[in-house]
Amino acid sequence: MTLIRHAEERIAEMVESGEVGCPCHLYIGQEAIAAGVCAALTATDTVWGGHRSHGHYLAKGGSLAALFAEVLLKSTGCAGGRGGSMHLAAVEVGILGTVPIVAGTVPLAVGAAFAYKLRGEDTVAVAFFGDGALEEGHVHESMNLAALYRLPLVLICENNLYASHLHWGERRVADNFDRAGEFHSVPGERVDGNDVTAVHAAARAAVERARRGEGPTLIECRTFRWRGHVGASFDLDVGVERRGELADWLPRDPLLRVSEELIEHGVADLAQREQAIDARIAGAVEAARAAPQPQPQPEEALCAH
Amino acid sequence: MTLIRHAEERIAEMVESGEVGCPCHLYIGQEAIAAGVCAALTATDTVWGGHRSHGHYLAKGGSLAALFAEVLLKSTGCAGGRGGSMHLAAVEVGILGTVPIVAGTVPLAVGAAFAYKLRGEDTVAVAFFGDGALEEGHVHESMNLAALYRLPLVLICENNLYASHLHWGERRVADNFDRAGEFHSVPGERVDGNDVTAVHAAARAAVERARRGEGPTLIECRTFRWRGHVGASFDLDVGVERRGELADWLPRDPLLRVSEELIEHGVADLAQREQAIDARIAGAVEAARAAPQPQPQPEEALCAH
Amino acid sequence: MRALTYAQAIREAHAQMLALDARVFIVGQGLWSPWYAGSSLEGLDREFGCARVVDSPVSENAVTGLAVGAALAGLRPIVFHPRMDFMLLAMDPIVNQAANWSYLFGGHAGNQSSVPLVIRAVINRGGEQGAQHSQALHAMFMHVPGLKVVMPSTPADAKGLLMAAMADPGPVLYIDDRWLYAETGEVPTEPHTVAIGEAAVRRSGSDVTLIGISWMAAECVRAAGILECEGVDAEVIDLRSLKPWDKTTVAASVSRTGRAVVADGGWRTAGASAEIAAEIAERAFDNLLAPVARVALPDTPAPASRAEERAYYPGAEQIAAAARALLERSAGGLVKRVAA
Amino acid sequence: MRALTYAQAIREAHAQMLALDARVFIVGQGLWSPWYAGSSLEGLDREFGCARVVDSPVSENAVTGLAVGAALAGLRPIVFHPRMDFMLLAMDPIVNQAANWSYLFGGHAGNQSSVPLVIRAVINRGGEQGAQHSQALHAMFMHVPGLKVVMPSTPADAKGLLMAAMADPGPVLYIDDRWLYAETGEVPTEPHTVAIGEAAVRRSGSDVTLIGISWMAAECVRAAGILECEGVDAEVIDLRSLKPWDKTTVAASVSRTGRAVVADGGWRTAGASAEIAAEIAERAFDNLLAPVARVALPDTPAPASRAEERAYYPGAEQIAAAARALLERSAGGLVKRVAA
Ligand SMILES: Cc1ncc(C[n+]2csc(CCOP(=O)(O)OP(=O)(O)O)c2C)c(N)n1
Ligand SMILES: Cc1ncc(C[n+]2csc(CCOP(=O)(O)OP(=O)(O)O)c2C)c(N)n1
Ligand SMILES: [Mg+2]
Ligand SMILES: [Mg+2]
Repeated sequence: MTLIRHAEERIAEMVESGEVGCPCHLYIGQEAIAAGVCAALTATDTVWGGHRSHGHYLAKGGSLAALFAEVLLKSTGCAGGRGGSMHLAAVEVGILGTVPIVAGTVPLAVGAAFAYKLRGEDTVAVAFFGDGALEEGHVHESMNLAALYRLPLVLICENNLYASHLHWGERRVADNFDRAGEFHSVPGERVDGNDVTAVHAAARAAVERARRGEGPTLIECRTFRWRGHVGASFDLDVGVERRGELADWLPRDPLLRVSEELIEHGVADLAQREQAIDARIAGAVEAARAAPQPQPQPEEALCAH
Repeated sequence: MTLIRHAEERIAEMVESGEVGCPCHLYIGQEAIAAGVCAALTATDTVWGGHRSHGHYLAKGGSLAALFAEVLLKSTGCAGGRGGSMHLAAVEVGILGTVPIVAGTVPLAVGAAFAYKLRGEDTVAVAFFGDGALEEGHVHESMNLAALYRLPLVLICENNLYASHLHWGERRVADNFDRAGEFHSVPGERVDGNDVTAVHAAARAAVERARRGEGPTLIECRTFRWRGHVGASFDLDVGVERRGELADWLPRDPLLRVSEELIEHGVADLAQREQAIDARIAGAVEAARAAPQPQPQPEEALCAH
Repeated sequence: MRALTYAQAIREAHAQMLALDARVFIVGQGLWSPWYAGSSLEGLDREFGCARVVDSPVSENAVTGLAVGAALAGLRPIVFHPRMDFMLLAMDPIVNQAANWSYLFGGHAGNQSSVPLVIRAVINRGGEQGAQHSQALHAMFMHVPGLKVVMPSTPADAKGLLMAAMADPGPVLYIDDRWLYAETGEVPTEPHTVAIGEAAVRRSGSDVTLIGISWMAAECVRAAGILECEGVDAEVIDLRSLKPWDKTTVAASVSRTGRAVVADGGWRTAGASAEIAAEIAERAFDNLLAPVARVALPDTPAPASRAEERAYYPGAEQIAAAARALLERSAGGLVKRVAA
Repeated sequence: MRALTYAQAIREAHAQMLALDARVFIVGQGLWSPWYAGSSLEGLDREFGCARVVDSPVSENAVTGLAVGAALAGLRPIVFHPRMDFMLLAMDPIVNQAANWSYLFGGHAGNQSSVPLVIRAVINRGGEQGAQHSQALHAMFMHVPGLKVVMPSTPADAKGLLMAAMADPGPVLYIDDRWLYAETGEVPTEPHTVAIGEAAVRRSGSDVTLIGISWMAAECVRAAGILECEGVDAEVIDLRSLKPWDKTTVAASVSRTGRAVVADGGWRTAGASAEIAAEIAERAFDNLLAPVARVALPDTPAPASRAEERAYYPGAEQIAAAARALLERSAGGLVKRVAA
């Protein structure tokens, strides 16, 4: 979680300085979700994400250097510098892909789960998506398919209350996100998305259920993003004023809770650990800066697509 | 209801004889739904349907002659002979359109309801669709929009247990169709779709609720189609064998129940009334046969589209 | 008349239509925030109320269907898609429903089953956004009977074509390009319409005809400037409408110049440039001095990095180069084909 | 080799692929009933089990997305759309996702993020089904980089292109036409592939080249028969693959004959015929004796009545007429353009 936070704060600086040009949707404030869920997964389990997926990528074990390189559109990036922040993949550690079409990867995660089941593997697929994604009809289609075929799928709805500038109350009537799958027989649960222990416990139960062949589960993780919808600033960029809400959420910092617990448990070298993380980040940034840009391919090669 | 039944039996004969060439999806067995719902509507209220909409069209007051003409693709048809059985409209009596893309008109009905509300009218829009349509994601999107904007919309799910050859149990886990809108705050109710009184009562309540500005309601009308998914035959055409089920449903004939009640209430001229209906049908068929086909338009005129 | 930016012109058209006709409303994503639509819709919610300027859930299909149904029920909707890429989720209401509806129910535009709908889609690319946030898909819609497609390149046309789209009895797809939002130009103060289907000759010339669409029409004007310095006199036609498009004006020009470059911001294969090139080759057959040249995107998804973006998107330089190549190929000036 | 119908050949390809490769599965609507797919999938569920031959709910978008995800997870899916019209609901997984994916994640086909997917779509029209059940939308997909598109017209190709589509590392759209299902022809008994991107010359000739796609390729063969009786020697090219398409073979033929008719079962404007005509006009410019003729659907939705259907769908007669018109226009035989 600290890695995610610090890496993103570094990215935020690079966005503000203009060094990073691609659109970056920061995960700051939501780190407990990726961390808690991915800790419940094996290396072969797979995750799918969206536009706000730096956290998913790092929590699942994606290379830090390849993240910075991708955000800088370098050929050493995890998408070869052809995607940018919204397009992360690291197939070798089970990050099958994150793309910025809202809810676009949800049916794909269903397909991966379908593959695991057909092959008789006990691998689990995890779809991360936002509260806004539940407004896309194919998420409901997907839940029906997953339930009907009893697929090893875990649906993580990261409810940060907003879809870009619109609060959920401007987009739907009821605050019942955890029940989004009920009609399709996908059981749901709400957890405090800023409590990594709670997220982890719920994810572990859902993953185990999936591995037992009992089908998909939806977990609504209630959280809040600290920064704006896109970019580094604190949300003044989309014409909404969320200062009051943010003030309520800042004390619920998911990292703070963990640090407190760690200290309680006698872990004393927190500062040292943070320093090590920052050193890794600095190294990743340097490597990314030094890496070459992808070469514009001659049309011939591109046309092979 | 008798009109719908007899008209469709006539169409079935004309399909079997080859006189009708366009695909016809017969409503026989489901008549109580259209009749019960449309009896709860004013002339200005509007209905939207799908591929199996002869019943909706006639119950809402569509011209019998224009139906037969349309099925025979004549220029006097209710779609000018450019649509056929699956494309019925009669704007003057509030039939805004039926088309064969499953669930295609559900968002359109939402739009009509949106128009009535924006103009401050107390008109209600009704969307008829099948159990299969609930598998299309945009029906769920539509329910959310209708609930969010509190639109005067009534959603009639005609659950005849099958979507073409597939029983609902092959398409979803739970038999909870009446709760399809729950997540989106659309209240639902299940009624016996073969009981015109029950359908009518539920529809009236939903229509009144809509007129009061309280938003959309979903009514699941449980029923069974007697004929095959398409065409005149008794369901041997799509590779499924439903003889047993059909035997259970035949005694629950919606018309039989009504006749019995009418007789109980001392209405004695049933036979005479049926004769009058048959005479109207015969007249409509003759008129349709005599009518001209639409003229292939010169490309110029068509290109105006 | 006064100078407005392209984005301001779009906003003004919306505001005037909302003010003049109570049936008009806008629905789509991003209407209550400048984030999605730039300044092209700014403040309309405050001016006309959130009941008529409706920022919607992330439900492209049903929201577009809502607009189709509202049109059939007598309103005059504008459904807004802040990116064309997202509109792919709404192909059913656009193609299956809106485009077919009036034909299906009677076969003539202006009947009771017309769909008086404006679908507004924004091409929003560049800026390292990557392949899913870069697509210019106008050719797909140009192919669909029952739809009209307009793509303005100037502020005046941005306003005039939007108002014309609204006045049309059928569904019209109005496509604007974020790259044009800051362009300025004179725009009539009063409501005005630009006839759908009529191209504009932006510059008269005798050596070669440059035919551009939207952003690429602006690039054609720049290319003509480059060519002028080299002594080449280019005619520039801004197509403005893609369906129907102005075959007469284009064919007449090419018949005169004998050379044509078609410049389109979509992919080359089966793109708008193919249709235009094919039609020119047919109509100006006897007068063509060289094959019609097409300047379009390579047949690959969009890259993300700035360097690759620069290589990917052609502009005035590529158009000028294509024109030069045509002139070299047919250096001798006007040469008529000799028929037997 | 033995004679099979087109539908039987499709079924055989499916059966052999299911038998040979445990990663192969089919998902879509109508797999457990002959109603949707005719005999082209008949009995596969009984032969290979319902876990690998999956008849799906009416959820085009998510079902197609499922296939994309399964491909990325190592399976070899065939997602089946019994009508192209319905597939419009699946544009996001096809265009935004499958077509862009491998480029987005590395930029070269065959990388770990390739999508080895076959999307099978059926053109199913005629029979008074009306405009929403008649659309042939292949041109839309031909436009999309990252997708391949094949459209067989013979039983042998129906089998060979399906197996080639499956062997391809990227997403391939395979389009078959119900009007061809009863056509019979020799089909190799063993698994066989037909190279994607290679046209087939169905008949050699010297006066005019008829280029057809799918059903219209069969009509071109018939048109050549008609023309033969009139002393006209037509070459017939069956395009087979639409993307990539065989520009070399077509251009070489037209350069020889000097005349080309492009016959396509889609709408004319911005259709496949536009791309092919534009490319011919460019590549065979110096040898063309007359403008390339296009025989395609008029730019209107499909009508329903049998009489109007007959007028709407062109066939061998219209192709032959177009060829005759070309010959009249350039009656003097081969006339070379005189360059200055
Ligand atoms: C299909 C589609 N529609 C619209 C958008 C524009 N868009 C980008 S992010 C976003 C909001 C998503 O909200 P949510 O799912 O809650 O995720 P969050 O940003 O809160 O993490 C929208 C609407 C998109 N990318 N894709
Ligand atoms: C978008 C779309 N997908 C698939 C079809 C094919 N189709 C026609 S009717 C039908 C079944 C519909 O079932 P249901 O909604 O229950 O209506 P019913 O036929 O039972 O009245 C299907 C799948 C279609 N017409 N449209
Ligand atoms: Mg959110
Ligand atoms: Mg049904």
